[in-house]
This record gives sequence, C-alpha cells and structure tokens, in this order.
Amino acid sequence: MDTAIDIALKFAAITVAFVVVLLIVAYTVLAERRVLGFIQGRLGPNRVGYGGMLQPFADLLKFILKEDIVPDKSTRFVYFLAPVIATMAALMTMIVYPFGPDIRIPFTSITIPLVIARFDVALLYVLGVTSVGVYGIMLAGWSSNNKYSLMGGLRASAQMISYELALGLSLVGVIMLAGTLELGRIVEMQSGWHGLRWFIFFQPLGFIIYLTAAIAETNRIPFDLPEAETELVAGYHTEYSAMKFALFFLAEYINMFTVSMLATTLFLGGWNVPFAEDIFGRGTFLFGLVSAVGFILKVIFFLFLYIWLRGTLPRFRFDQLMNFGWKILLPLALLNIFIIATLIFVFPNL
Amino acid sequence: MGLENVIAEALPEVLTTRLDSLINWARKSSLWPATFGLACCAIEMMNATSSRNDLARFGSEVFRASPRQADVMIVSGRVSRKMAPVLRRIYDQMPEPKWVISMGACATSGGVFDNYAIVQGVDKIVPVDVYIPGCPPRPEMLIHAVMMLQEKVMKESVRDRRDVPEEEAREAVVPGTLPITDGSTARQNTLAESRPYTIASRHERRRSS
Amino acid sequence: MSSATIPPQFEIVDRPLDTQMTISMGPQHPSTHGVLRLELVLDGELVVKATPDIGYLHTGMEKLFEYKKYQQGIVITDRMDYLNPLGNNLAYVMAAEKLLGLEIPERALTIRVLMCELQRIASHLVWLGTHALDIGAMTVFFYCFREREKILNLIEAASGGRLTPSYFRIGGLMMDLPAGFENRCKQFLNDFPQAVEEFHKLLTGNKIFQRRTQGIGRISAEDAIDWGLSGPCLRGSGVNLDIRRANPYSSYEQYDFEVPTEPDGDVWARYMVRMRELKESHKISVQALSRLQPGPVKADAPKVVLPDREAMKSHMDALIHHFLIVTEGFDVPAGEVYLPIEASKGELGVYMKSDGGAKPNRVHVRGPSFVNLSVLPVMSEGEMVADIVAIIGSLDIVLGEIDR
Amino acid sequence: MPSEPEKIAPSTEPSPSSESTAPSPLVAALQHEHPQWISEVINAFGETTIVVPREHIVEACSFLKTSPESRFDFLADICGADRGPEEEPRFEVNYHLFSTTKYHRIRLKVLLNEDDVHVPTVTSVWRTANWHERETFDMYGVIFDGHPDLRRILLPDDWQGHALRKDFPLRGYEPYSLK
Repeated sequence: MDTAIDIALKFAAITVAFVVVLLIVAYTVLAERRVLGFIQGRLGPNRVGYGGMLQPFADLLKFILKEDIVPDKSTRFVYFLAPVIATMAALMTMIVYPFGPDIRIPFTSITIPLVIARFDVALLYVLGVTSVGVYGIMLAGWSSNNKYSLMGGLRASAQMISYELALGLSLVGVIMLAGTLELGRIVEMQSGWHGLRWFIFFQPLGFIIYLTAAIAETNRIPFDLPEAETELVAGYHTEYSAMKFALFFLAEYINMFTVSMLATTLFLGGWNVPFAEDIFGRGTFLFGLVSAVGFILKVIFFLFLYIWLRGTLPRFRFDQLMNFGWKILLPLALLNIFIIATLIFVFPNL
Repeated sequence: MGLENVIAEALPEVLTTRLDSLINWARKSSLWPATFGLACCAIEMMNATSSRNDLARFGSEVFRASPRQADVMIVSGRVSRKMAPVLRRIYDQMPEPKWVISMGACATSGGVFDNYAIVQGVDKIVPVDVYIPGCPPRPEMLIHAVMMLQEKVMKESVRDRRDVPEEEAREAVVPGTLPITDGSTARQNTLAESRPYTIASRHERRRSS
Repeated sequence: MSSATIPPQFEIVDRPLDTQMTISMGPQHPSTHGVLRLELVLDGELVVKATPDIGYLHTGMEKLFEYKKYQQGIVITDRMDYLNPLGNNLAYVMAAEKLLGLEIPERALTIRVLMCELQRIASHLVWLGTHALDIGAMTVFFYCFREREKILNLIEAASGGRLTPSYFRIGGLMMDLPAGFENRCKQFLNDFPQAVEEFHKLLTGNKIFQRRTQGIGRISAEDAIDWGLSGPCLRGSGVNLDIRRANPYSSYEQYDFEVPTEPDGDVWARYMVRMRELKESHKISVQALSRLQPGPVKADAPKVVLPDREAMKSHMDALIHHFLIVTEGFDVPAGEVYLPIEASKGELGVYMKSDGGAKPNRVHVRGPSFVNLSVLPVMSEGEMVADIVAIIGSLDIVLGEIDR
Repeated sequence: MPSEPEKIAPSTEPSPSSESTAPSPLVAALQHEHPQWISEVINAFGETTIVVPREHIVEACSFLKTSPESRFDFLADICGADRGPEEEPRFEVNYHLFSTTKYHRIRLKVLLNEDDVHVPTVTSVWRTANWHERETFDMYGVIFDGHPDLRRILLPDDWQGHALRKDFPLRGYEPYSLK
C-alpha cells in the first residue's frame, strides 16, 4: 500500500513539476520576444491578454489546430518519431534537478523534497539523456527528405557531438570537487561561506566553457547552425508544420531551461541563497521557499543571458564553429581539469 | 488533416460554435507571416516590424522562412509571370488554415505595370483575404490589414474548414516548374504548354460547390 | 591591389557528381534579398558552383517606358531600385535634360545633391541591416531601420512619398522644400554620426562578424573591373572610382568629400567602404545644406516644366502650357544619350533614345546590381554555404533593379 | 509608333560635361589607323558614337581596351534597341565603354538587319559582357555568336517572342494577354 501511495505521490510531483516547467518555458518564449523587443527599441507582443500574457497559449492552440503536413516522400515513422524524441529527451532530464531543499509544511510533520528523483548517477543521466535529444534533430533532418533539412541535421549531429565533449569535460572539474554525481549532494557541498563556496569561484574557466558549450547544445545564436534561418531556411525542421514544429520549438526552449538549471546547480550553488540560512534557519518553510525562489531567479538570469546573446551576436560559420569546439574549447576544458586537479592536490580538504 | 476536422465531426454544432471563438482567438492572436518579399512593398513590410510600427504587438512578428510554419502570406509587391508558379507553390506548401494579404497596388491589380510581364492581380493565382491599396502602402496600412484579417478570422467557423478528400487535394496542387539552369542554350522550346495559373484553393472550391 | 585572380578560400576537390548535391536557394529564401534564385552545387558545405537565376521580378519597365511620356517615366524609375529611388529619378531626369539641353538652377542642383545623399544613407542603412541580419545579428537591423525612418520622414516631407518619392522632375524639382525642412534635416544630421558609432560598436569590433567577413568572397581589382563591378563593390577592391568624381554631375564637383577605398576586395572591405561612405554622405549632406540659397527650383523652360500653381491660376499662357504638357507631353530632340550617375550601389546609367516625339524610343537602365550580381559565381566558388549569404549581402543587390 | 530615321544632327549647344566625355582625338587616331572599323562617327550631346561594322566589333573593342591613349577597360553597358519593324537596319546594339583611369566614355554601335541578327560576342574582351548580352538576346533576340551561355535571363525559359521588340505588344501575346 505504501508503494502505491509513493507512486501516486511521484506522479503528482512529476505532473506538478512538468506543469511548472512548461509554464516557465511558455513564458520564456514570450519573454524572449519581449526582451528582444526591448533590446531593439520596440514593444514586442503586448495585445493578447494583459501585456501579452496569453500569447504563448494562443500560439500553442493555433499550432494544435493547424493542418499537419507530412511530406509525401518522407520516411513517415521516423518523421513522426523525431519531434517526440527531441521533446521527451528534453523533458526527461527535468526529474533530477533539486529545485530547493526539503521543505516542511508549517504546523505538520510532512516534509516534501523539492526534487522528483534522487539517485547517485544523476549527472551522468542528464548528460546521457541530453545526448539522445540530438537524435531527434538528426532524424528530423534526415526523414524530411528535404535538402535543407538534411544539411541542418548533419550540422546538428556534428556540432552536438563535438560540443558534448567539451561540455562533459567542463563538468569533470565539478565532479572532482564534489566527489559525487548526485546533484543534491553537489548543491549541498556548495552551501556555506555565504555563497563563496559556489563552484564558479573555484573554476571560472570551467563555467565559461560550460556556458559556451551549452549554448551550442541548445542551438542558440551564435551557434544556431542547425536551423540557421538565413542559410538553411529553417534547418532541420523546414518541413515540419503544426504541432510537430511546436514540439521542436518547445524542445529548444526546454533545453535552454535545463542547461540553465544545470549551470545553476553545478556552478551557482543550486538553490543556495547567501545568508538565507543565517536569517531563516535551516529546514524551515521560509528557508525552503527563499531557496526555491533563489534557484528560479538564477535560472531566469541564465535565460536572460541567452536572449541577450541572441539580440547581440552574429552567427558563426560551420567550420569556424567546429574549429572553435575542437581546437579551443576542448584543450581549455582539459586545462581546466588540470587546474582543478592541482587545486585539489594543494588543498586536499577543500 | 488537423485536429479541427476531428472536432468538427465529433462535436455537435452547438459546441463547435462555442469552440469557434476560442479557436479563432488563438488563430488571430498568432498570425505568423511567411518571409516572402517581392518588391518595394517588402521594404515597407520589413518596416512594419521595425521600432516605429512594431507588428510584434499583435503577435505577428515571427516571420517564418519555411512556408510550412506560416499562417499568412503577405504578397508584398508585383508578381511576375515567372514568379507566379513559385508563389502558387509556396501557397500550396502552407498548412491550412492560411490567409493571404495582397499588399500594394501591384499585387492587387498589377498597379502601374499593366504589361506582359506582370500578373494583373495576385488573386488570379491565390485566393486573397485582404487587399491593401497604395504604392507602396505605409507600414501602418499593413498593420491595419493584419487587424482586418484578425476580424475576418474571428468570423470563421471550424465547420467551414474541413479537409477535402486526399485525391482531390492532390489534384488541386499545381506543381509550378522551376527551370533547371543547366547551362544549355536556347531551352525555350522544351516547355510548350502554358501553365494553369488560376486554380482556386481547396478552401475556396469547397465554398463555391 | 593584387594583380591576378585570387584563389578561392577552400580548394575544390574534383569528385564524382553523385557526391555533390544540387540545391535550389530561392526564389523564396530569407537571405536572397527578394526573389533571387541560386542554383548551388554543393560538396558537403562547400560551394562548387553557384548559378544565379534572375528574372523573378521582371516587370517590363523598359517596355513600359516606351509607352509613357517622358514625365510619366519618372514614376516607373522609383520602383526600379526601390532603396534608392531618388538616385533613379536623378539619372532618368538628367538623361532627359541632357537631350533637352536644359539648364537647371543652382538651388535645384543643391537640393538634388542633398536628397540623393540622404537617400544614399537610407539605402546603405537597409544594406547594413539586412547584411547583419543575414549573418545573424538581428538587432542591427532594427537600429538601421530606426535611423532610416528619420530619413524617410524627411523625404516624405519634401515629396509626399516615403519609398517612391518621384521628387525630381525634368527641369528641376517637383516643388521646393517645405518650411522647416532645413531644421529637421539639420537635426537628423547632428544625430547621425552617433548612430554610425553605434553600428560600429555592434558589428565592426565583433570578432564573430570579422571572422565571417574577412577573406570571404575576394575579388582582385583587375577582375573587378573586368567584371564591370562598380560602386562600393569596386572600391572594396581598391579601385578609386566614383562617378561623382570621374564624371561630375549635378554640381558634385563643388563638394569636398573623400572616395573611400579598401584594398582587400573581400566582404569586410565592401562593408568598410560602405560604412565609411555613410560618413562621407553625411559630410556632403551637411555641405549641401549649408549651400542652400533661395532661388528657383525649376528651369526656365515653360514648354517642359509644369508651371507653378499660382501662375496657372493667374496667367493664361501658364494654363495652356500646363494643359499641353499634361495632355500631350513635350517633344524631345532626337538623339541618344547615356547618362551615368553614382547610385548607392554603383554606376547607374540611363541610356535614352529619342525619336523627336513625346515618348522615348528606348530607355535602358544599366542597373549596378545587375552587373554586380553577375560576379557572384566567381566570388562564391570554393566558399561555404554560409559565405554565400554574406557575399550576397555584401553585393547589396536589389532585385527590382536587376530584373527591371 | 513610327520611329524617325536615325540620322542625328550634331547638337547646336554642347552640354556642360562635354569636355570630359568626348575623346575626339582618339577617334581621329582610330579613323586614321583602322578606317575599316569605322563606318560612321556621330558627335551629339557631348557624346561620341562610333558605328562599327559587326565583323570588326571584337577587334575594335580589344583595341580600345588595350590601346594606351584610350584604355577603355570598363564595359559599362550593352543594350539593344529596335528602330521598328519597318526600318532597315532594324536593330542596334550599343556598347558603352568607360575608362577607369582616364574617365572618358565612348559608345560603339552595331547595326543589324532583321533577317540576320548575329553579332560576335565580346565576352572574350570583358567578362561582364556575359549578362548584358544575355539580356539583349532575351529582349531582342540578337544572337551573340560564341557566347558561352546564351539563354534567356529575365523571362521564363518557355517564353515566346522577344519582349522589347517594337512589334511585341505591351501586354504580350496569348495566353498572357489580358484583353
């Protein structure tokens, strides 16, 4: 009976988490349009609902009701599968992130952990599942039977494989410092010192490498080559319409969200908010709340950074991108590992 | 086939009319145009998204390069005889429901270019929902046209827009020919027959029948 | 200034045809600046061959000129290079004026220079915005259009039209500048250098932008001349040629300006030339504004130039002239002229042939974009797909002028 | 529309910029050296036109391009013109030459009969002639012998007729005519 309740609770937690995440993602899309508008000296969508608040839902509903075109010469099964893979892979990583510390509901003894699943190889799981997302894009490009899509798919696979490497290596430093792959523990380790124990202060280089590689992972400008609009029309999803296209769209933003969460968790101390422990005391409800809000704010900062970059930077060329990945980022990531190793050797009880 | 056909068939009319307003609201709030500039009007179309006019306020700044993801085709400028089949093909590639704004005098009626090269009005090729006068129209007029289109969208019903059978749909698609520039000289004798330019969209044909 | 043909950036390996992919870019493609179609043969991302296919905007303008009276043709020229309509107007009316042997008053010449330079700035701003957009920097586009809007306001104030002003008429101008124009213009010209600085900050110093443009699409000076490149594209290859200097027209010889050149012949050089031209045009505009003296803006040729509204209401002969010009037009002496001007994209030449009647026998326009585009296959061989986009942007083509 | 015979009287008053654009000593030299290349010289409106027999056009062009006193290294434009179906010779092809070092201009003109619209191509002299000649072919049906890629450029491949000929109606033939 306990297991049944447990499963039910897990389902509830997953549902709540997904709804919250999807809401945030939906508003990220809106925020992107508004922030870009702000950068470009205009308003952005503000007529649908109060201040444009209903815009994402209008877009979504429209896409659901749009005619779904499947090209005649496409490989149908794969064509259907691709957006599903992309979205699922993006969503699945969501379960391991600790949104906050365990939260105790006031006047009861019920404690709710603000994480859906807690297991030892969480970081490995994140890296693994994220990599699967590439298949979605690659298969989409291949199965559409469109030359632009094919080029987009090829670019995606080459780009993501090379950047995955730099991304993974930049995380090795964190793993060495933390000595664990469990995200909750990694966050715990960054608490204290009034925020100065965040791993970003130990390995700023690793953080920058991660940030760069993460942008490439999520296909954002300046690394948005798989869908480079001015070159490949719409890249891998040129032939996709209606909800399938919306799923790719969604997957991109969810990816953006997850890499932001990972950056927050690994480098910016996760849900640790400086001085929150001193003021509220550990384990109280307010502490949990403040921590969770702090976590979300950090993630939003990263999202804003992404949008900001999009509004500012031009796009790399494909060979320059590969050169950058293999010849600059990868050696730097190795250097970062070396630095961390030295650091740990000199200060063993860091 | 989109979800709306299922809705239109499964639900009684009372419910679909209630649903209409929701669906139409979504559609009108998110009219994404196809990136498709032809001539002078295209510059004013670009200008409509710029800081001063900001088409984005109505949720229509997302110019999609792929016609598969667009809702509105803004025919901005004169359509030449050579462009006509291409334009028709782009229209066919767009998923239903789709709308066409004919921007400017040339797209609407040929404008000053009443000659051998220009299609005298894009409505000979694709069904047009909103016409904008002017040569070129100001960006404000394009925004007005988008708002008029929004009003038009609000009056539609899912029951009007049911898909035609697949064979009929296939038949209606005119494959515009793109010549292959293979470097051979004097290819003008190879394509003899004239192309059928004037074919109503599926949606229009259904209404008239 | 290199002498020989510059080898491509990447070497094209001769490979069997089935490893290559032919891809049709356009006519509906976001970065072909309208309805250009390119047929690319690709080896991976490498462009083996690029064949432009134009004519998707062919409007039959040259045919239409033959059926319109001289003064009606001005309207058509607006729609040719729609980013630089006043330049087109100028070339057309000056060709007709050359045939007629008209003497244009000083004020009209100065206003023509002023408006043309403002229009050149506006045209370059569209180029800059779209070029940056093609390379992926989207914000520059909006900043450029913001500045351009101010110029359009000025042009609208003078002529009543934003994009298609038809402001220049055979024998002068449509009408004098409106009251307060000079102050508005002065204000714009005061603010403009700051905007150029902003563009430089956004793009010129950007490492990604530099890497996307430097060494791409190179063409040597000799090749550029051989291929008939003109305007900023030619000057980007280090050739100091500007029609405003070479064959001065419309009193350009009285202005003090530099002709910017860059030696490299790549996309970056063409970018820098245009960016510097923005400043030169600004300089000329400031000079023209300071030279404005009161005076007539129409030539003293009652048979050709429409009379003022006031004169028409008070003088019988003015009314008769107005009637005759509008209904029957005016006869132009037989002969042929070729009149080149420096438009924003290069040498814009109007060949006009008259048979003595009120309608031209033949009007041909040498569109600079038409010639500049013809060099694209040479520039783009051995470059990447992404470079094609940058090269097209750097050529600054307008399909309305190419296809006519 | 009837067109006047193409005998241009020299202009009574030279236009302002005539000095810089009239290379008359050059023409005199050319006339002296290669008289067979020149069938007529027209000076009008401050512009010099040399009517060249079509078999000499390539030689004349390459001479003008390389000769040190002319240096017409820049082919500004090639355009055709139709004097009307009743005229003979009916077609003309105009070459507008420009020197990027001496800044002078000249026009070469080739006259063609209607039943024999062949001109040797000048793409071997200037490569920019390629598209100009294609355009002239497209619009007038003038065939440039030896052109590497002579096909329609502006109008569709399946187009019938040549649009800028005077006997081609403004609105085109069926099925395009709109009546």
